[in-house]
Amino acid sequence: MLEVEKLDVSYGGIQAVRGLSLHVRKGEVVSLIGSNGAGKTTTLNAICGVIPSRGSIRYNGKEINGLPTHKIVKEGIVMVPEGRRVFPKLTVANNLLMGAYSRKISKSILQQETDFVYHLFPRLAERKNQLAGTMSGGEQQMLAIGRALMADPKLLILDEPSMGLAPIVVKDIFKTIREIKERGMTILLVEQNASMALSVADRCYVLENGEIRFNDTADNLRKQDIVKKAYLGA
Amino acid sequence: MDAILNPYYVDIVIFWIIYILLGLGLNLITGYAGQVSLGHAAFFGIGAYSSAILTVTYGVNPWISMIVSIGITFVVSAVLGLPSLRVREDFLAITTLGLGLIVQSFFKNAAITGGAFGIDSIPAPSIFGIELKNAGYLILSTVVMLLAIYALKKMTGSRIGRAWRTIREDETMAQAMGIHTTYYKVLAFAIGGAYAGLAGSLFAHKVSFISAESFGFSVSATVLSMVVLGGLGSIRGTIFGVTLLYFLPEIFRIFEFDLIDPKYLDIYKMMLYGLLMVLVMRFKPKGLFGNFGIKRSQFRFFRKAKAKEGGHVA
Amino acid sequence: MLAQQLVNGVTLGFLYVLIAVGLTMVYGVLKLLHFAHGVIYMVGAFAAMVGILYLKMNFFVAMLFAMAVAAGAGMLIEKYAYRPLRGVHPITTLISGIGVAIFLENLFQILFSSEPQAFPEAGIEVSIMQLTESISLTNVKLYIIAAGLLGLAFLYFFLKFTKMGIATQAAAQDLRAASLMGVNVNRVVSVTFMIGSALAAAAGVLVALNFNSLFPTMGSIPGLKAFCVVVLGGLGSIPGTVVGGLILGIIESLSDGFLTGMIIDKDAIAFVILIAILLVKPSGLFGQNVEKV
Amino acid sequence: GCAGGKSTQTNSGKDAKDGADTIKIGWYGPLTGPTATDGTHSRDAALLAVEQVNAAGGINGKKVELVAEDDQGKPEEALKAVQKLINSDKVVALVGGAYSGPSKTVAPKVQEAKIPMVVAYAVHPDVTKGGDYVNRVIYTGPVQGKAMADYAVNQLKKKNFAVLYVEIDYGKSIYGAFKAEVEKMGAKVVIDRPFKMGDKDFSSILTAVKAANPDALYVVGYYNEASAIVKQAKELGISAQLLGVDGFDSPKYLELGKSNTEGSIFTTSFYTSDQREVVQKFVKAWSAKYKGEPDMLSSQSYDAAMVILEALKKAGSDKEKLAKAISETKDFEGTSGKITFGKDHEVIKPVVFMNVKDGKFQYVTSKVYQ
Amino acid sequence: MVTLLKVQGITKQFGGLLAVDGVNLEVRQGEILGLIGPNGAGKTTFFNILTGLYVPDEGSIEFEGRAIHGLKPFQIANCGISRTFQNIRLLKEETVLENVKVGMFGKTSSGLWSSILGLKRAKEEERLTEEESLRILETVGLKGYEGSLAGSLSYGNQRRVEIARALVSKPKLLLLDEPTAGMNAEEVQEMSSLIRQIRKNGTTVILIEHNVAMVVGLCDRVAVLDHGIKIADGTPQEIVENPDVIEAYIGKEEMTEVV
Ligand SMILES: Nc1ncnc2c1ncn2[C@@H]1O[C@H](COP(=O)(O)OP(=O)(O)OP(=O)(O)O)[C@@H](O)[C@H]1O
Ligand SMILES: Nc1ncnc2c1ncn2[C@@H]1O[C@H](COP(=O)(O)OP(=O)(O)OP(=O)(O)O)[C@@H](O)[C@H]1O
Ligand SMILES: [Mg+2]
Ligand SMILES: [Mg+2]
Repeated sequence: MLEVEKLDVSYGGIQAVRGLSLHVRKGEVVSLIGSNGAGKTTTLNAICGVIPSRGSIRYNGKEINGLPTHKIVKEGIVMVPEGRRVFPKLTVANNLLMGAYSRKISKSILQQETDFVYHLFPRLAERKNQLAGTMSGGEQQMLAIGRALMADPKLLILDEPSMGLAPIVVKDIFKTIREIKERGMTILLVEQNASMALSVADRCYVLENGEIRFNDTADNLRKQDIVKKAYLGA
Repeated sequence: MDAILNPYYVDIVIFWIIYILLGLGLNLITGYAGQVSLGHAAFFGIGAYSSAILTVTYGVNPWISMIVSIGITFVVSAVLGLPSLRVREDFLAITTLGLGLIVQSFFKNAAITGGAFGIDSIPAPSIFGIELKNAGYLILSTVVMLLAIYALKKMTGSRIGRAWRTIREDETMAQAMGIHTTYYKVLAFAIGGAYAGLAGSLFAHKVSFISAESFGFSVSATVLSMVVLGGLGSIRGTIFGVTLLYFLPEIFRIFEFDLIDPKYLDIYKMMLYGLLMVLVMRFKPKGLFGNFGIKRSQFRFFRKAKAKEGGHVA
Repeated sequence: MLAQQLVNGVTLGFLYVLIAVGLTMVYGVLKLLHFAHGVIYMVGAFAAMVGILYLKMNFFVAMLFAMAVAAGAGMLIEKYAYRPLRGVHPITTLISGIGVAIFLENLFQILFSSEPQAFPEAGIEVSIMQLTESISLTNVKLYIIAAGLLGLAFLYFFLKFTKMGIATQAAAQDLRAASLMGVNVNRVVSVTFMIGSALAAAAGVLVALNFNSLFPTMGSIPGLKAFCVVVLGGLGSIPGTVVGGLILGIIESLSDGFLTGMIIDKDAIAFVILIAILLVKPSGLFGQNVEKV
Repeated sequence: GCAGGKSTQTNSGKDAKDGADTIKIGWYGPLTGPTATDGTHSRDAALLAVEQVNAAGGINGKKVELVAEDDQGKPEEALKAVQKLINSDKVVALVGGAYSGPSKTVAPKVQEAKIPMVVAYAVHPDVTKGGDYVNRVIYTGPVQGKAMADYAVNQLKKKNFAVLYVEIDYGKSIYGAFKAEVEKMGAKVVIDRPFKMGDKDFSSILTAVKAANPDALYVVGYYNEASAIVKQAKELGISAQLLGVDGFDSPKYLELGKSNTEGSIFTTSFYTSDQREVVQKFVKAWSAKYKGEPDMLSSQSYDAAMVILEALKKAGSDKEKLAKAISETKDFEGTSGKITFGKDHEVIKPVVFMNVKDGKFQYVTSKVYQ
Repeated sequence: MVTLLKVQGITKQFGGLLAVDGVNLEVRQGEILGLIGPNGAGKTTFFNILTGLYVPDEGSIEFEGRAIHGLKPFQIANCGISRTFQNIRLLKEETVLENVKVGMFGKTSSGLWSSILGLKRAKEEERLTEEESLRILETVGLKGYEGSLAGSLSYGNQRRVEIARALVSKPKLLLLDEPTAGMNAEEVQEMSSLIRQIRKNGTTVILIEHNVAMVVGLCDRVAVLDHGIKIADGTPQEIVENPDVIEAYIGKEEMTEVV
């Protein structure tokens, strides 16, 4: 579904990602892990066209590198960005509405989908009319995920969805991820909480210094020593 | 000496220095401390009027009046700055603009400032009984300018400069770091104002006649443009920006252009001026010598990142 | 006399409201320090004049024409003078806007001379309406009030109920996140500018008609007053714009009418009020201040 | 300083002598900024005067050249402009085409450099106070104020005046003299309000005026605001007689004020329908060169230049002699009346009263005031 | 042990929402206190109140026996309380070193004149600031990054800069708001040892964290907030076994993983 080949990204002369290739098949959950500064966020941003990059990014066979972000979103790739980035001065409800911006759907379907998000995150339902900027960090994270779901993504990209969330919510969120996965959604996941990531992922790429160090199925990786030590805290 | 120097060129240089002083003061307030001010002309005027009133009305020696008027603008800027600094930062452009209009309106109406008639016959300072004119005044202004540049460099390089830059980027964080933000903001206003006051004082003694018209919004806007064009937070930038925008019209006066209809010459000049502002901002948004951080603004999109060498080891 | 003064104040207030409506879009919502608003207002007035004089339009067609021309001008200004400055300090936008204003004011001086001109005859006669024996109003002033209300209603509807309107606010708050939601940010900003500029043009035409004069620098003071109104009301707040405009208009009228020997004149009073109100309510009358640490 | 003054003098003195085959006259005034229109007219008029003299053979065989400098309406720019004219262009005399602020600033410098100057239309009393090198072809504000007071009280028999005056020295000085004179004659000012140049909305001021119920409304200001005031006064139903000053004297007043201007009376020094030959020639030449009709400022500036050119013919380009010749101008037929300079270097010439009738300016009467 | 910080009845309301509701808390000299609770429980708000960014509606705060509620944030900072922010707040366009130097502001005192005149004291202070900042950067593992622009660092490293900036002034009390957000397991361990190190150097720490395992391993005591109310306070072990806490915060299944 998504094929990235020889991706290079540099920030003013400094290369953050070098010759990175990865692919995601339809219906898969693929996880990217790596230490701080490895280039995970950079890779995701490049895929979404938020930052310019060299190399090829194909989505369903179509080259999307170079397209503006909003067109990429229309193709069905939706990202929950690092640091949440909810619209601070819009209400929770309007933030969710923005999620559905590029879809042409009827009011009733919109309502249904909104209710689904409220069902996933009851806290959001309680705070429908609160301005997003005044919500706690975790609440904002829920909102960011909910907002992305509203876009009905074909490929959902999550950048550290568990960051700053209470354990009980992390659990919920991964449950949700599993749920969406079961419904057939394709997911590309960046996550520091490697054990959680490996528990939902089918396959996993390990990034170091902007390059893919190795990749394998989640089950195999769980057994690898390096991964255990560095990412699973064992 | 005066005989050698064409007073016309001397005057050009003196007014250029006056603009540099204005620019430096504004750069301190806006470039270093991040407080956008569209009312700089007010402080310029306060300096000029203090000097004028002291010498003309009270017969104070011009040297003393110059020094006193720096003190007066320092205090008045602090006092006037205070209410504008209390308002939300993104409104500062508007409130300082208002402040400028209010002060100008005061100049125009108050009795002490001569109202609509202004103040004339302002004497120039003298040394050993000789009035400082052309060359003498030029030397005085130059010395003043160099001192001002030196002091600004020192101030901004110190921990106070660091406090200003922190406030500029993130006030809440600055407070949490132990920086008394109001104090330092007011300090920036006061010092920047004092620079403008000094410029005003030099202006008054040079021109010998002042009226409210000289201290209007267009002066504030021009100085701000100069500073921003040169690059906020950079002394070199200020000097360059002032020079560029100041000499542009002067060039039209010094050289004659046959190509364009002289009737519209001055209008073309202004058009070029406007266009230049747009173009510089467009191609060098941080100004020609810019050093001003990308602000935590709503509009952060493609950030062009520059990193110094030696970073990224990871 | 007081009653007549209040009527004067209200009409003046609505004149400010009308000018400020367009700025509420660009400055209030997009948070863009758009100093060329006054110039667009001027462009609108001149476009209508050209429409009536040279293209033989009637008044209402000319009005639409002016709005279209201004919308185009606004769009171009945004595209070439502001868009490249996104992500840089807002002050650069301010300077760029000042540059545009200087450029256009002077261009228009070459095209139309710097002299004030009379607004061409367009079949709209000023007629005086005697409300009571001592209170009167002209029909053009009524149009201004009506146009102000209409503009506000339109704005309210746009921001509250259209997807585009909400997207505009979202884009103002976080461009990147908005584009990640599939918002074509450039288009949204463009459209906002076009609407804001068209509203400015409508104001310019009506004001030029009301005062029977238009000239290239006619926009500078109204532009500043519009900023005053928008900030006074609280950025982007529609009731704020109305109340802000009315406060300004009424206080100016009353001070003109009853105070003499003032040390500060009318235009400055607007700012005294502004600063005084901001000291008490730092985010403006109807502004909300949300910052979560 | 003494050093400065002396050397400049010798310097320019020498230059003037070997100044080849042209004589340079300087002009400064606003060519950009809010008062650019006036400045441009003033410069055009001075240029016209110079061209006419050149066409008639120049001055003693030499051609005259006008060097014009923009002062943007600002004192400091005027200072630079004049320094340039004096020191770089080495002009022998100056036409002051600026408003009061800039004129006041440069007058002492001009005096110091000993360059004769004739001020065209700046009315601030101080401008000519500096010494004997500066003369002025327009009467100062108080003359106009006095004239209108006399006419309004004695001819029009008005008793209660409302006065709106523009808040600059022009407005204040005319109004000051008017008020003093009116009160001397037993009439009174029932309400006065200042306004700003550029103001558009006068409805509140006028509402207050209406409440004071005056029998005449004296507007001391320029045509822009004046036309707005008459219009809005009519809209509020004020029927008092409208009186004005030479700032009204522009076709724009009629254009912008439309039929509301009908019947207003104002003082000025120049009117195009004046049948004197100078005036008719000037009007013709002006419309041929610049289209339209010349206004008061153009006439003043034309006269200022002409006074200098006339004196040049008599005294040559030696500055001291020239200054003397200018000051001794007597009964010179200017477009704005017969010009004579008094001891104080101020002009003595008749004040003209005009009114608006059938949408046109019409001559009413004229009288010399001192 | 000596009480360093004593909080009594602190309440803060936003509109109709009680974000912090009558919280009492004592922090002893030299301890690491964990502050946990569900999202939106009021933890960050509590920090904001401690540091003076928000003024509490009710209640009192004593630091070293001195009442500090109502003081301005900079005054509180200068009492020796420093913090990091949950949403990273750095000078993104300045170098890492410059950012850390900002933290030294309260520790230095040279004024305007000594800077302009270049007095020795000002120079000395500047040198000290630089040395100290470099030392701290090394401690937090950012050696070699001092010349990079803070904004160009990855998320995790930016957090380290935040901590360095808070530490450089050698505060008596350090407030860390989710310092390990966005870090992997290995980095979390490093952070734990860094915090232990900080404590050893005499700084008391309050730590907001969602990583329960880390809290359990690191903290001497843990307080739990829920809906603005302190629902529990005790040793880590007591806390993770407290059914209310499990219900509100940890979740039943996770318990098994943590313990
Ligand atoms: N805007 C930027 N300018 C310059 N360099 C950047 C920028 N953003 C990221 N980098 C650099 O690119 C590299 C990769 O950063 P990236 O944010 O992709 O890391 P990451 O894997 O997401 O790390 P983390 O887990 O901490 O979020 C880092 O070395 C970082 O310093
Ligand atoms: N400035 C504010 N205006 C309105 N509500 C606010 C404000 N600040 C915080 N809140 C609300 O107060 C509650 C507590 O927020 P706080 O940030 O303290 O939570 P937290 O415990 O830090 O949560 P998290 O672990 O998710 O960061 C939240 O519901 C939040 O929405
Ligand atoms: Mg990342
Ligand atoms: Mg928090």
